[in-house]
Amino acid sequence: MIKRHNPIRPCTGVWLLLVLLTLVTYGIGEAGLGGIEVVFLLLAMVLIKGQMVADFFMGLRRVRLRWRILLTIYLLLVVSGIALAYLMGIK
Amino acid sequence: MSATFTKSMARNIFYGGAVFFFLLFVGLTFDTMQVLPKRDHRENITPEVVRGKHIWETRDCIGCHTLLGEGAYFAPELGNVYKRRGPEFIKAWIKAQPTGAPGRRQMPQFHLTDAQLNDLVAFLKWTSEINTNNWPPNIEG
Amino acid sequence: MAAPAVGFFLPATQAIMNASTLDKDVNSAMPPGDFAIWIFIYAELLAFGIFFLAYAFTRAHNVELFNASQLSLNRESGAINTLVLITSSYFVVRALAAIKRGRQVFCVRWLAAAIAMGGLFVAIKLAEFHAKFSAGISLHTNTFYMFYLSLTIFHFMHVLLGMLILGFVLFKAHRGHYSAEQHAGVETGASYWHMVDLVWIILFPLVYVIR
Amino acid sequence: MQYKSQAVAKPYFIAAIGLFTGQILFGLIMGLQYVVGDFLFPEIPFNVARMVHTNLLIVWLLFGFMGSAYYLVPEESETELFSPKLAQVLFWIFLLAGAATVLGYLLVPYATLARMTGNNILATMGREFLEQPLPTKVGIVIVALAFLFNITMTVLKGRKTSITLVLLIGLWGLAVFFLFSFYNPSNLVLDKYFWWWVVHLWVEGVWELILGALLAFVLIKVTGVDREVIEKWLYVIIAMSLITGLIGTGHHYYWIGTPESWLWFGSVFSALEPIPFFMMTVFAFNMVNRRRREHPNKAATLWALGTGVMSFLGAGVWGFLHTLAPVNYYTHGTQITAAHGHMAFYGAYVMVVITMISYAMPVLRGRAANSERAQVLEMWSFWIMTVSIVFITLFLTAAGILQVWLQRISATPMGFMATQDQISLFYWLREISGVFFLVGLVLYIASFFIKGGKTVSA
Repeated sequence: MIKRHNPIRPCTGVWLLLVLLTLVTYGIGEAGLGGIEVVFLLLAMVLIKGQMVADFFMGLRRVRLRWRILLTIYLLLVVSGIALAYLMGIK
Repeated sequence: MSATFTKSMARNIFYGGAVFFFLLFVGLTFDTMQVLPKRDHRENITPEVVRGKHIWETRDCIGCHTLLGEGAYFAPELGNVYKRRGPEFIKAWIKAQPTGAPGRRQMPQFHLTDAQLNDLVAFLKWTSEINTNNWPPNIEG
Repeated sequence: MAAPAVGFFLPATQAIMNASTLDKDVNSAMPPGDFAIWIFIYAELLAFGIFFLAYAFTRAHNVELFNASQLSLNRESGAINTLVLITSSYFVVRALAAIKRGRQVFCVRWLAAAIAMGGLFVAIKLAEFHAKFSAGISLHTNTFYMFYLSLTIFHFMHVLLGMLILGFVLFKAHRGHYSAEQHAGVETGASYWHMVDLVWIILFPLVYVIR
Repeated sequence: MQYKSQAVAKPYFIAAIGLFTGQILFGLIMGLQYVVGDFLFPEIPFNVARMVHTNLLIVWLLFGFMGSAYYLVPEESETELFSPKLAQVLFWIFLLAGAATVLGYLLVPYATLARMTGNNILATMGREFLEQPLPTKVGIVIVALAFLFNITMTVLKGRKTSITLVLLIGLWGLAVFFLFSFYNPSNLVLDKYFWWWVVHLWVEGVWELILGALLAFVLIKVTGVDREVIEKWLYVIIAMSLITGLIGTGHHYYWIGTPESWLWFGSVFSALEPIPFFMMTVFAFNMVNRRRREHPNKAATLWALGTGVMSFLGAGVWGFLHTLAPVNYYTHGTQITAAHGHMAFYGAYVMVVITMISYAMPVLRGRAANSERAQVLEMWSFWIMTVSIVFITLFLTAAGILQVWLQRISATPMGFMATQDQISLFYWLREISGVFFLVGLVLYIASFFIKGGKTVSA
């Protein structure tokens, strides 16, 4: 294996990213923000966080594509379903 | 990289999953038992209603009718028959059976006394007042 | 909020991008751990997914009710619990990394830390439930609380099950059943725990934040 | 036959097929009563015919399960049955009790039967599928416990395999959940709530374990695929069955007075119930495709594959059709339910018992497989019965859709009987399909008596 030079382990980086995104999510909640743009941002963060957990924590980035993509499809379906439902609720 | 799929893990998941979901089911049952009194109005279960249910059972009414949608699908739904027909019609109808109309479905004659008919009606009345989440969709059952 | 974000974000992204090119033992493998757990994981995710969508679409028909009831939720405890679970997941990753390098003692310690975080989650969650139940809120208060309580209790039970599994893995690690070569059991438990984390990552914004 | 004591299974299988025939005959009577209302009235009213039809089904499936267990367990445990004598005695007790019960239904008015059999001491009768008099119910428990004792002791003294373990859990669960049939509170809602603990936790719970174990056993025998592989999938499939099916009970708790939250629990989890059945189909085909030997008993293989497909269609697809609460609101208690019930019972439980009989009976009669002519006839009977049940299901579904439309959705809803008149054509078509089913069954029975051709020795 190539000798690593990055300052932090990849999993630590992911962890920091997840913490950050969670704080942003919380901040949005505290600010009482709503509306399409905010919800889409929140859902985008869910997508990123979910994929990070799948790839780096669950270790799916190193497995056959079909098992990895299954979770990606799952996240996409759930998130887009939630988005669709949100849009329906606006009317 | 371990690409395993072992029988013992499958077995553990079977045991774990079964116990987990059975406990969940028991928990939900417990919760249901807490709120049922508000929905079944058990304070209205009089001795007449109790006797009426016994008559309902010992005549095997469920063998042709449905009650709250469960039973046989040969004869009308009776969960809401009290609201659909009223007490007098029900009693008169039971007394008049069988119709003997050729080729039509027949209901047996059960030789119920007036007191028994009243009990049965009391049971059907209590049943019609259960909170069934608005089922059936209309009065026809 | 933006300034510290960049400070975190850059090294983190860099690390991630480097990482994906680092590992060369790639792309032909099955998911880590016993595949049986993965069938279970996919099935559980499916159940949660359907429940999430049911929530979202029911909300669409009762926006006012959901928005009003959501205000009564304790967002702090939800957010803290998210951090707790993420961190716990991270500890499990470290435990797995430790055993892969043959460091059994570290593996045990990281696992213990992960379980402790799970315990913290449970404690916070119990406090949250206690507050709700003492306020007279139950599954039958309204549709929002039905979903809120079902989803969180269902997830809560998964946390307990996950802790049980991790505890079992810890026990075996402590007994020296795992090594740098042989650690499928750790991977199996870890995968399940990450699933529990993943579900909460969707649940928190959906139920506590989105409005 | 590897173990002498396996022979006790034979009378069980014969009784099962005999009672199956009775079930179908009464089914035809009921089917005709749907369109010629006064047929056989007042001699055999519809409710009596229905009791006989459904109770015979339960009893013959139990005969089938017990026979299968007596055949399977010694072979899996690699030891003789703990007590073949007990098995023989239980056979006669169960058969006589079953026959007496059916005669009771047919000869005595139900209210009189209830009085005669002590229903006033402990009222348990008059609930769908649990119509049996108290002595019969007690008898079922005693026979079941004695049977379980026999089987469990056999397993304990011999080799323990995953298949016997799963079978035992299923059979013990069957006995335990039957105990809820003795609980009959005067509160109808409670009564119904725990009635489902017998009915649902049987057919969508523990019976699926029995189904899985029997199917796995036959697949090991006819395909020669590694036991490890088959048992592994067995565990995964039954795990899925219970994970989805336990909370899935909720799909019966929509409209019987239970709280609204069940609309959600029931819908979400029962929507997943097709998964284990789908896995079972894939599993059966996979194993047969990966077979390591060409077993001479082609008919048994066909039944095994049929079980996979038909249980998925009947229990999985037809169950899913009306399991979601918003759909079930309109379809609950209509012919749609009847359609699902017929195909699910045939596809899952009837077929798995016949699979077992088809595999074991030739062995019990001293050959690995029947002659080719007999097998060809058996396979004809497979197709005729299966296609007939598909048509019965389709016609009942059509009847159900029309019924829902006229009686429940239409702006001017029709009454129940007026609706029934409108859909009588479908009932006629169902009855004709039923006659074809009987023809299939007769051919099936005939296949046991076909001699000649070359037989493969055991």
